[in-house]
Amino acid sequence: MLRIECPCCGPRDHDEFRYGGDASVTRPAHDDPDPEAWYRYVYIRTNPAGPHREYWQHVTGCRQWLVVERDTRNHVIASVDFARKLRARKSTLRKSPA
Amino acid sequence: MASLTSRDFSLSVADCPLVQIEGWDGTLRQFEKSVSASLGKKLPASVGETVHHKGLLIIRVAPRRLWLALDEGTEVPALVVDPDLGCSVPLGEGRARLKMAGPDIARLLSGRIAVDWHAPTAAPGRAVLTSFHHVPVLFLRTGETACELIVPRSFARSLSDWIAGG
Amino acid sequence: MSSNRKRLSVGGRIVREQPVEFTFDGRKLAGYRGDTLASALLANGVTLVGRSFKYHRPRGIFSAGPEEPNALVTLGSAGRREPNLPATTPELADGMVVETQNRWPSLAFDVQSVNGLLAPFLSAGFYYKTFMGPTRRAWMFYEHFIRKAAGLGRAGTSPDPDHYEVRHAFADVAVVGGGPAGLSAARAAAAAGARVALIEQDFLLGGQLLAEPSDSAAAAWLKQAEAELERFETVALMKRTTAFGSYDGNVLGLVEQRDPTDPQPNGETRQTVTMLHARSIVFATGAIERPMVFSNNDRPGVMLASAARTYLNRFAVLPGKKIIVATTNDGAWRTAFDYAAAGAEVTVADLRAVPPAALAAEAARLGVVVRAATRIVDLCGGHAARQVMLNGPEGQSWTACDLVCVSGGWSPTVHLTSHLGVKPVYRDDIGGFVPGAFPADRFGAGAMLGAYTTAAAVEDGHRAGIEAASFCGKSAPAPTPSKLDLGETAAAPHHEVLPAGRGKAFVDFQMDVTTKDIELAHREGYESVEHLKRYTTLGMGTDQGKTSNFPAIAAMAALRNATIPETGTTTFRPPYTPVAIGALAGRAVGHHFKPIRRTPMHDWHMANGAEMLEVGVWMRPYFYRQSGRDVNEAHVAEMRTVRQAAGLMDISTLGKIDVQGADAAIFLDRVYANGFAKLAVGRARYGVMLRDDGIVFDDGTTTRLAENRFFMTTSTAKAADVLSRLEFLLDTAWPDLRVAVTSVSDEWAAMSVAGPASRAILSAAFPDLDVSDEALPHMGLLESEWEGRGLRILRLSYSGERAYEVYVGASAGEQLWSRLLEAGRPFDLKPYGVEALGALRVEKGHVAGPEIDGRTTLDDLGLGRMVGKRSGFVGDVLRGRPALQAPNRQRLVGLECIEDGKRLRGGAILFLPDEKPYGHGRGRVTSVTFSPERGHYVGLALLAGDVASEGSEVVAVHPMKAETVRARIVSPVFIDPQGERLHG
Amino acid sequence: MARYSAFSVFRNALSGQKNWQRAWRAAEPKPSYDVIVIGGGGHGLATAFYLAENHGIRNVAVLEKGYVGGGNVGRNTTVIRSNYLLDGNTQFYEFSMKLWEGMSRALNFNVMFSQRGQLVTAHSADQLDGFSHRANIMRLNGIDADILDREEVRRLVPYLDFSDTARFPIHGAIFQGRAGTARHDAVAWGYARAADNHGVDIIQNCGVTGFVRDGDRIVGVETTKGRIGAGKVGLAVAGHTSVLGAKAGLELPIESHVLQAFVTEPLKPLVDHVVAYGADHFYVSQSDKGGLVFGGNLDGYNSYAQRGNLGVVREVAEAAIALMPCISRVRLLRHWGGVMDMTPDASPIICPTPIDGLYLNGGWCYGGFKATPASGWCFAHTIANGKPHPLVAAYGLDRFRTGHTLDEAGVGPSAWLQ
Ligand SMILES: Cc1cc2nc3c(=O)[nH]c(=O)nc-3n(C[C@H](O)[C@H](O)[C@H](O)COP(=O)(O)OP(=O)(O)OC[C@H]3O[C@@H](n4cnc5c(N)ncnc54)[C@H](O)[C@@H]3O)c2cc1C
Ligand SMILES: NC(=O)c1ccc[n+]([C@@H]2O[C@H](COP(=O)([O-])OP(=O)(O)OC[C@H]3O[C@@H](n4cnc5c(N)ncnc54)[C@H](O)[C@@H]3O)[C@@H](O)[C@H]2O)c1
Ligand SMILES: Cc1cc2nc3c(=O)[nH]c(=O)nc-3n(C[C@H](O)[C@H](O)[C@H](O)COP(=O)(O)O)c2cc1C
Ligand SMILES: [Zn+2]
Repeated sequence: MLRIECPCCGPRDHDEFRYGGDASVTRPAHDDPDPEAWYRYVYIRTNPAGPHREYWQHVTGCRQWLVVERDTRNHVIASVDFARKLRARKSTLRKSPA
Repeated sequence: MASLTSRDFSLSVADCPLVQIEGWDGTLRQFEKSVSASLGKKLPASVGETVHHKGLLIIRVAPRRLWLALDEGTEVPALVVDPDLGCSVPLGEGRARLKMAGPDIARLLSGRIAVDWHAPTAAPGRAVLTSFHHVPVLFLRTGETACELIVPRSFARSLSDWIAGG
Repeated sequence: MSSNRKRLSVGGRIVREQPVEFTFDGRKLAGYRGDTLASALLANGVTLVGRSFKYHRPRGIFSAGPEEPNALVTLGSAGRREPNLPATTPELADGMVVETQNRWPSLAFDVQSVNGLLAPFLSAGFYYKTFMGPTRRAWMFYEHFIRKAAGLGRAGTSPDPDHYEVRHAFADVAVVGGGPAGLSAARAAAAAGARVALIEQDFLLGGQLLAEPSDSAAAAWLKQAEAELERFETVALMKRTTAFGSYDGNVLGLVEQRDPTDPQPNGETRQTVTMLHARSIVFATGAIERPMVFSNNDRPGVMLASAARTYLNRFAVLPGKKIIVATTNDGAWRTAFDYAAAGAEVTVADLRAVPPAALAAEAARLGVVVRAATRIVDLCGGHAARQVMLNGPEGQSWTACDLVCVSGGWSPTVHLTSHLGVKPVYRDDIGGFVPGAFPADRFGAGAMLGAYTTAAAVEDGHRAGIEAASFCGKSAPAPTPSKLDLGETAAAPHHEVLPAGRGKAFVDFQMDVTTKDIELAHREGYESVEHLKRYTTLGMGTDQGKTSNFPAIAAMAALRNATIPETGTTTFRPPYTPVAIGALAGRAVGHHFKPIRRTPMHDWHMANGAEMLEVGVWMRPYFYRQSGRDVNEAHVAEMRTVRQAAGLMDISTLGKIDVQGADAAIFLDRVYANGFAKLAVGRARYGVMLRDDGIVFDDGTTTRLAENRFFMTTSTAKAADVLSRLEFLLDTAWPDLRVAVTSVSDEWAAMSVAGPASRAILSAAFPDLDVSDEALPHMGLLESEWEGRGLRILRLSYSGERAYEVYVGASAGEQLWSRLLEAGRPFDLKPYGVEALGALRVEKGHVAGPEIDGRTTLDDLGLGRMVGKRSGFVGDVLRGRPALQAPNRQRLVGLECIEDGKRLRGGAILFLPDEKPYGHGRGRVTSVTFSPERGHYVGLALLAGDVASEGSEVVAVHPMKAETVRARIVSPVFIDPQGERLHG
Repeated sequence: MARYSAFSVFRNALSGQKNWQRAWRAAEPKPSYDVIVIGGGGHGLATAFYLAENHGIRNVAVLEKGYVGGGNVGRNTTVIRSNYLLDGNTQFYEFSMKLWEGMSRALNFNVMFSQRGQLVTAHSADQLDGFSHRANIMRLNGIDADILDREEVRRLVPYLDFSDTARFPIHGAIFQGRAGTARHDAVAWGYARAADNHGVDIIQNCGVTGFVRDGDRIVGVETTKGRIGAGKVGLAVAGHTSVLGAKAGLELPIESHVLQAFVTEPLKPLVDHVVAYGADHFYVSQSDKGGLVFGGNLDGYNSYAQRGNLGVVREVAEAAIALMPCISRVRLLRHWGGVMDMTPDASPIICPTPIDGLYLNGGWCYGGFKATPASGWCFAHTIANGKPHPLVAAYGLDRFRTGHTLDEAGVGPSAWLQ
């Protein structure tokens, strides 16, 4: 079993979680009309053989969506964090004046 | 619903009066302040911690979510959550409380849920959200050889049968 | 006991006070508590135990552990029938029924042993080269016989009456293996303060120490070590427990055999599978001895040297009195010495030119004949060994014997450490593969690392135990390492070169793979070990080549003149030893396969004649028996009731989600294709969600309870998916929105009162509620309380009739259900099931599962207009892709059967009247029902837009029923197109 | 090539098997080839064979990073069926079925194609309706199909759970008599031998590490055995499609997931068909050697590790017992994994790519073994003619942009989020 260390619930078997796929693709804004952007978001995947940032939801636990960094070659997990936290950081980054 | 009592194990099923409150991202501090003020008790700090106060068991089930479980006979606390800080949902109709006790309980539970009976995170007074035969349940460690499972009502019989070995 | 004629009168670890009776192919035999089936058979002088896979050659007992390739038997009968069990593993138990397998009519006389004569033709992979004609289907003919000939034991065909458990366990340090290394590792780790689980597949701890005389220093040390470990409360001694697999996250899969001699604790459980979560693991799995390769080396009477020693010292069995010990290394000499001491006549044939002097001296002292630089080249004997041909400096000659003990060296047991994809690495000094690099939380100890003496194993185990404990932060001062030196030596083994002997020299005994087969595979280019394995089936038997893999690799290396590391090993896979499928399923069998989900009204349905139906994990009323003889009759009657009076339906299975927060309206506006921002408080709206790719995802109604609070319902099937999706969007895409979503599916019992009389029934049921059309218009909400529980009445219709959805606190569900039926009795209110529900919605032209099939768009379903000019909702952009807008896409239409005495059927394919019915047609019938209203069958269909003009005809072709039916394209709304009944 | 036949087996037996030749040469790379096929799996080898056999292109190399047949063709559960619903899929897989029916003779290698029939159980009237739809489409496309009721299923496979403790009672089944299994390794070896016989170089232990470009055209590959020139390059690396695609600068709608397979100890004949459980993820057949070969669902996360986890092992075992209680005491002998190239609509991709000289064959998900001959046939045609074979016209890369997806299961992209 993968053991995913939920930041608030502790280490759990991965069957407590729901997989959410590649977390490196960014979802276009809800009102982004660009078909290309949506096409890439929905379909295109880098699918690396190596470190992979991916979404998991602790669905039978705290129900938080997490971002897990895991090596697809050996399943070793390097980091786990709340998707919200990372997202927040990202957006603040974007907000900061260039 | 399967309830059973034998020399070394007892299982009973009870209702589970319960209110869920949740604070918004960003204003969590204020939310917690106001709630603990109106409950007159400090809230459990981290997920899995519980605080018992005036017939009310306060459980942190997620970073911004708390469950207020009422002991039998106690009234729902008159708790108004400021909509600018958070919200609340009653969940007391939809859950059942499976109460279990017995010397062999640790062994028995090990065949049901993936919780380490001896870990500090499962010590008496702790809560663990986990899954039981694919169903989300809340494990409450109530004593040395006693615990409860708060389970969705629609699964309560299937799960209690399973525990009782039916 | 007289029958135990090969049993010594003293010694061993058997309990002579406890005789155990069993039958072997019907023969009554007896052994003792502490025996394995194999030791009991040997004690009784049974040498012929099995038949080989391909040539049906007679086979005996070769080993004393799970590596056994030969002695496979079937235990038990009927539902308890268990084929292919190596006789060397099960603990002898009273009443054991043992049956030999892969022989007919009897073990001693097996007709198919003629295969042995055909052997020249049955060489490796011969079947790839023939059986190809005369016809294309020829193989089907040959396969029939080949399948019969193949296989080993026969499985039972009735269900297994026994129970199994799957459980979780946790430990700081897991130690796999209870030999000297494992024992001292466990001792050290426990002393350091760690919680330890010691896992041993055998029913006794000790490992190779059990092969030492029961009155030896080793035995004393073992006793002491076991006692010490038992004193720790923090140590779980798991005997009869095999670690079958090593998985990610330091999870070990364990399977525990129930102690056959004591039914407690939980004696009803035959086997328990444990998922052990360990913070660190010590692998002390030891090593497995290798056979030697010579002609007829598979005959009964040939045995691994360490096994022979185990039978002598652990089980007090003397399988032979005139024995040959053939070896490449020091270890096997101890077997020779012990047999000599037990009074056997012993010859040692050592491949090495000069065996160590110390051993030679001891041999002389015990009168053991030593022949250096000597090997066995052939063996003569049928059901037991009679003589072997020795070849050495003294030349070549037959020597009489009744037991041949072989040792081709040792192979560290590296299975578990390889399961995570770490390839083992070759060590020339020990002539074997040891584990590849260990990750930080895994350790090895003892023979599995090449520490081949007990002294080294004990010392090594101590070291590993301390390291593993300190990895978990447990480093209390360790005790002094206990010592145990048996004066073993482990000089580097001599490498055996394969003989080109006459007759068959076996490498894989069970799969009947000989040196000739390996040569053939090499000749034909199947020279990679993986090709060798797959072409010859080498190592693919129940023993997974535990004894045969290394000799095979060595042989192939020689043929390729490559080194052994260049040649490499095949991949080690779980399970280490085979695991019963039932054990892995545990208690999730029968009706517990998946948890059963019941609505609050479940008991009422059961008590009131409902025929129940599995819908996902839910149980729902299919129809009620009092409505009719079978579902067809009943559901039509139930439809009539709804249309003419009123029906009551349990809809508690709907997904229900509480949506709250300042931004709730904005949120719903984005997740639904149609708008919700402008929905008035106290009103409900039907909504459709799309997937990101623009395809319809789910539909349901959402009601605005308050400015910032909504009550969402989803389809039964999609409830969990919708919630996770909403949470996904909030957590990852729009964290700035202030919205909380919570499942309240279990909170509310839900029932629909549908039909002309529904309002009257409600006012009768709730005398003090105003349910007038003014107070509760279509799509309106009425919130109140009932019996102290929340009550929500929504005026919604699925059937097309005036209808209300009544939600009440789940604990009052059954009570309100009964109350409504009672209030409805004067109005002829009756309950109805999902079949009627489905039929009613078809009549009304509402889409459901069959239409929302994960490939249809809003426009396909005729719902496009819901969207209007909106944008910015999930799926908005990609639904605009050309293919999803194509005019010839299949879209929803109604169909009406226009041929008397015929009917429409779901799954029928649609063609134009003049078309040849071939290919994929123009569309298909998705849902049908007999319409009591129309008096004939009506259906919904998806039909190509360019031909879907109302009024024109299509032909519905259903080859499975050999039916062709003419139908007219009509509006999908078959009743009350103006929707007057909603208010009727 | 010395032909295989009953007679040759007999003759060689008399000469102690000494006169057999290599099934295919141990070839080392030439400086360049007309066509290089990357990937010595079923599809790559079949492609090379049909390039030579159908198009006379014989200056071809198959480059395999490991040993031939070591990928998914060597680790799959070998179910072969042509019961596809959607226009495009239906005809392609039936064409493949027809090629299977003649394969052993065409290759002069017995691939043990066993048309023992496959059935999928149905557990409600609605599910059976869905199956009828499928069966009707099959019949209307000239493919054999039948719908069985509960009693007919019981007669065919009495050992399934027909008791009243069954969690999901069996209602009926869909059955295809021509469906079955084949000896997976033999398929790889048979194509390798036949291709070699046409002069194709089969080069093992030769991993492709990059592409050689001349402007925006691909003119060769970098390998662990050095640079090799190529007129055209065909990619048929299944689970590793993204890895090589990235090296070529292709953006692909593919995720690699692990699927596990299982085999029990060898048993005397018990399961005479391919049986799939319609209420959950489990399907089983019995190999000619006697092992019950079965599988279930994906582990459910991206992986290149060729191994799965214990959770799925247990789920599959639970489903196995739910369908076949009688195998409770039968023991699991081995379980392993393979790396699936999953596309968003679970249908394959065979097409020329935007990159000149590079052709793509991938996205076979967990269903590409049955496609092996047709895939090789059509991919060879596509490479030879520079444009797709009509049977694979629907398998273009652009379908995701245009919306012409072929979603048999109707779960859509990223099923886990639906
Ligand atoms: C457990 C399991 C069960 C399955 N069950 C079925 C089934 O029942 N029915 C069915 O139809 N399908 C099934 N499949 C799917 C089927 O096996 C695959 O779709 C099909 O085999 C893929 O085509 P292939 O044979 O060419 O792939 P592969 O055999 O994987 O061939 C690809 C080859 O490319 C090689 N390669 C990769 N990278 C490089 C590189 N850089 N350089 C050189 N070579 C490279 C690999 O080593 C591999 O040999 C199953 C798959 C699995 C894993
Ligand atoms: N004569 C020789 O040349 C030679 C060679 C190797 C080993 N030995 C002897 O073997 C001993 C080495 O000690 P050791 O402790 O390293 O090995 P060991 O063989 O004594 O103990 C290993 C134990 O691990 C158990 N085991 C293996 N795999 C298991 C699994 N998957 N699950 C549960 N249990 C499992 C075995 O049943 C065995 O009891 C010494 O006594 C040494 O003399 C001798
Ligand atoms: C159809 C089929 C049948 C198999 N039968 C057996 C078997 O009887 N015994 C065995 O040990 N392995 C069997 N295997 C599994 C292989 O040993 C091997 O595990 C699989 O091909 C994956 O290769 P790998 O484990 O080397 O990675 C079988 C595999 C397949 C695909
Ligand atoms: Zn969590």
